[in-house]
Amino acid sequence: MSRLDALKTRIKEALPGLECVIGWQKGYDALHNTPLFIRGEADVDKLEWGALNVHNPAVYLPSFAGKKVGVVVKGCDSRSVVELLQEKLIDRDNVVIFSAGCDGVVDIAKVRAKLAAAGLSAGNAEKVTVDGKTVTVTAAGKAVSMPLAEVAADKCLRCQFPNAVLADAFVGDPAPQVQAAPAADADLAALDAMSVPERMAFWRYHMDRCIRCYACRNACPMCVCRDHCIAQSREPHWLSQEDSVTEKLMFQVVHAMHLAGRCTECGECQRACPMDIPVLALKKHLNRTIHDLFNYQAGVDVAAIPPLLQFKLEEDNIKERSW
Amino acid sequence: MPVLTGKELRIVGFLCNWCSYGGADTAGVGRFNQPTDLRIIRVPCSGRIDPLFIAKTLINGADGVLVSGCHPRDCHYAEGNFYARRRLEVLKRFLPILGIDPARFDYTWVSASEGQRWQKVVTVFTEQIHALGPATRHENVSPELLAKVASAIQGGNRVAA
Amino acid sequence: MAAVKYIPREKLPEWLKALAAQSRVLVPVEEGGSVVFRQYDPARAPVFGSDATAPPKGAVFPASQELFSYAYGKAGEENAPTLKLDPKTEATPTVVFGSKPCGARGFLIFDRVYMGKKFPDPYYIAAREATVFVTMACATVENTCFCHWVGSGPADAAGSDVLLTPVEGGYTVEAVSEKGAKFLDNPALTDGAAKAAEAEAVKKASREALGEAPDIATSPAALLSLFDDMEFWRDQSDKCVSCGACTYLCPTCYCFSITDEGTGTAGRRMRSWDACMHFQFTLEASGHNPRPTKAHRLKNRVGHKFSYYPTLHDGLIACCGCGRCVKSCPVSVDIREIVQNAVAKAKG
Amino acid sequence: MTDPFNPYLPEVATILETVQETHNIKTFRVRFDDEAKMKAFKFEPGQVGQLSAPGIGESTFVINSPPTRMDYLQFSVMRAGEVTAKLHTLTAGDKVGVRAPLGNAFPVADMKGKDIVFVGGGIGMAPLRTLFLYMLDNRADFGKIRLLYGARSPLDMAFSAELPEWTGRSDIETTLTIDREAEGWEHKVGLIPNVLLEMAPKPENCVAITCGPPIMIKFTLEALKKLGFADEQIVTTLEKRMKCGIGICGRCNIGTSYVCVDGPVYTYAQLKQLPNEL
Repeated sequence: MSRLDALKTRIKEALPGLECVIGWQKGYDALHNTPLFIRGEADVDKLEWGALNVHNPAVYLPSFAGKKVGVVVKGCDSRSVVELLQEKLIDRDNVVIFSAGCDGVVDIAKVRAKLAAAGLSAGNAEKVTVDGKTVTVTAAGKAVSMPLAEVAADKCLRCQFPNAVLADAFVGDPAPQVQAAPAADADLAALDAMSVPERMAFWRYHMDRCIRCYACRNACPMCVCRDHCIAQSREPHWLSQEDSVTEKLMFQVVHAMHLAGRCTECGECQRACPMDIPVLALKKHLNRTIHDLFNYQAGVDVAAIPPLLQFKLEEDNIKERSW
Repeated sequence: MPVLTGKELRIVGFLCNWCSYGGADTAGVGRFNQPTDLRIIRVPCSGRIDPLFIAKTLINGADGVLVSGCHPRDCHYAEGNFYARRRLEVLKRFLPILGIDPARFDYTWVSASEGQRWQKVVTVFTEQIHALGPATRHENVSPELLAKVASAIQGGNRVAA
Repeated sequence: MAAVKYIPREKLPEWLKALAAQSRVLVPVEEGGSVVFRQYDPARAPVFGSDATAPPKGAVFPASQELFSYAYGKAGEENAPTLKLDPKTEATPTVVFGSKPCGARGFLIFDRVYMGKKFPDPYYIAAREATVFVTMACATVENTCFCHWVGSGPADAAGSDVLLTPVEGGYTVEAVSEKGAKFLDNPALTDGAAKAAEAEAVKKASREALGEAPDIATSPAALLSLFDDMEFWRDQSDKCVSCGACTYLCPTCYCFSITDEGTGTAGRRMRSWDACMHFQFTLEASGHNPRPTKAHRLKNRVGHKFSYYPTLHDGLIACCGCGRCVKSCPVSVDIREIVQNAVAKAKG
Repeated sequence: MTDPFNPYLPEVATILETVQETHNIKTFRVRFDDEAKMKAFKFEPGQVGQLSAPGIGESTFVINSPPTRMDYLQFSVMRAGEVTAKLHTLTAGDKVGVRAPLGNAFPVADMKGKDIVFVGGGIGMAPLRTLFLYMLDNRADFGKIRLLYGARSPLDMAFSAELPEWTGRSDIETTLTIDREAEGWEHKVGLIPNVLLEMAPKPENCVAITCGPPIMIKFTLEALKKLGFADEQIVTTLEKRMKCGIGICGRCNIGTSYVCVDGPVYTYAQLKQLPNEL
């Protein structure tokens, strides 16, 4: 039985006791899957499993507070569920986690670029097949094959958790770990290579086109303040309505700092950005810092206390300045 | 606020009420010579300082930010400064990725009796900021540098395209 | 209508430079993987092939603009305190060059509201009158395009002043409005009669590529009839994450907020884009919110475009079918599907 | 050339006087600094204005003085959010901005020759006050006028300085009520809808105008229906969050009706036609 069929079977069994089960289904075209809310048995057959399941369904869990829901997760998504549990933002008794091994998902922006290089538009995608390590997209009658490794999301290239960290129903064989030690993150390496003033210019360049839609925030499973975000509060007045790089970047700093020690690097902020702004780099940098300082990784241990919610009398890695 | 152009820079200090604000007061009462660039904001505890206070201050153009609280184990609220230490260290390491020189921000501990230590901290930090000069804001990046960085970005979603 | 003209592709910069000498010229350029409208710079090649990520909405309706500045004067011993308000409604002469027809047509939806009889909006009117749209007809269409659903099409000239159509080697150029006709007076433009038939064929082909549009004529009544069917709206909005991508990227979404930014003594009253998908949009000071959930808010967004607005404005649908809300939505909420679901459900 | 009319630009006005009505309601009497504009200013009872504290923002309030008394425009402000909190700090001599008149008005022409019943609860008395005083100033145009005004307690009753006059006049019938017994209270005790049923106004040739908190409106409507009032005979006003006040910014609509221009005054019959989104 395929992973997908096995998932469907387990979901059908559990559905009667659940408000809904959140997963993925086919979207408006062959290249896009979209979140699915299974509320009846007929919906179960719409479920998809594979490289186009790019969204992190954990984002919806806090909105179902008090109701028992199921969620289908990839390994990376499961870390968000764990982090939500760590912070007691959802109740373990009210979530049933379905999962299977994940072989990686695509980054649609990369597929778009590949098609563009072949003189085609992602907006004309007609058919997508993922066969082992190859993705083939047919657009405007022409088929273009691309290695999954070249169009996979960055996170997949360095994936440590192809299998869920926590699951109630894990079906099929576990997916193999990414071979070899994960290489250093290319985004961080590029930013590291810049001078400090160049980085200022970098953010000035990218943030300029931000439209302040807050897709980065709303797609983030850890941004649980939702309707009460300080970005839209007048008291305190953290951000003004001026259309300036200062205000736009300041929001990214708010988002990143509020995720310090909590971000599982699912990449939804950047994937959701309609303007292709590389906002994930800020969180990657913070995660590296958190790891260096506190040897901590978010969303892998339900019992762990996030590092900024605890302290040591003598910190191991903080060298205070002497005057 | 009027700034003595070319002489003073805009340095903002966040000082805890119980130790460092007292330390600054001690330095003042003792008539210790101090640079005058620092504008002090008194907060209840270093643990009350949201790192975003500092980030916002710097992003909006302050030339430097100094935070000072009670020495570890001496916090008036027992452990506020322990939490602060973690947050402030994370922030200090975060600033360079934004394009802000981490030397524009420092945090330290000064007790109410340490007037001389306060004098030293303020003097050293102010000199450090003067060595860096006035801060550039993201809005005011030079067109040349902007063009250089923009041309290095080949497009696509990636930082390192 | 003036005769068709023609400009070879390599002569475009010449024309653009001439236009840029007289006004602000905004063209679509690639920036970090997105295509956005920026001031024309000969060093940056415009991108005319695909539709821009963000429409040229900001050319007339900036993301944020000053309505007026305020300044308080302190009371002295002799004089009372003062308050001075200083409005700025002037607009910069602008040419939006290379938008797709849907991007220009969006302003027809704005016009009905901002140029109404009772309260004409001086800021909008100044900017609208100062802006000329040199539009590029679509030679190709995308999966998310649905301009033909809403009474438009890939070569719709409504809302544009000049229409370019890509043909072999260059573009045909047609004046659509009197304002636009004045812009064709440039030596780079030659007679295009020989290219006219080819241009018509391009327009016809892209229209045919869109196929048949479904019948959504009943959408105003259908959506209204489902107003209280919150289960329907829950199902439509389940996956929505309540961000503002759909509204901010929409050429027809015209809602805004007004906020004061500044200090206690001086500052500015700003008008800035707002999104009906945000919880704060209708939140009242008492804490009451008439649209408390994303289901209520999505209902208003779809209802406004496909029911309330057409009911108030002679059946004109407040959507130009550009498909940005579908394409840019982080979770692919598809307004076409919602409208069709509503029409089908109301039929029973 | 004169600039075109700018509907976003407030008139600068000076606060002449303030009245602390209750612990959270404060009344402001303002005049435009531009005397010519003040003299030319016209509005109808029920129309609203945007009162600005530039630097903080603006909010919508009914002009609760009547157009028959133009020494000043009066706004009564309940402290609830950021703008109202700022307004409450202002006092005589301070500057504000006013954008008015906005919105529709009470259908006064339709009310001429008819008996009138006002039912106001709490701050809901403000929109009624403008029409009530307008009618008193044109007393001969209307039939029997009755006012039922209720608040939680005597301390929550706004316009208390005017109540002796209202209760004392012989050409109107004023009933005051509070929710619970209070020391020294000489008027009715009971919830507004119950007192209204006791008063039992006759619906024949009568118009009922009601405004107050949502829960009071709900039960007052029920009471009026019980008394035999037709939907067309009941008039009320709505509140929504507003920004532009001129039907553009998009937040105050209920379906096709924009409360800032088509309202705030609606008959119950009109309200029933609107989608359910109060």
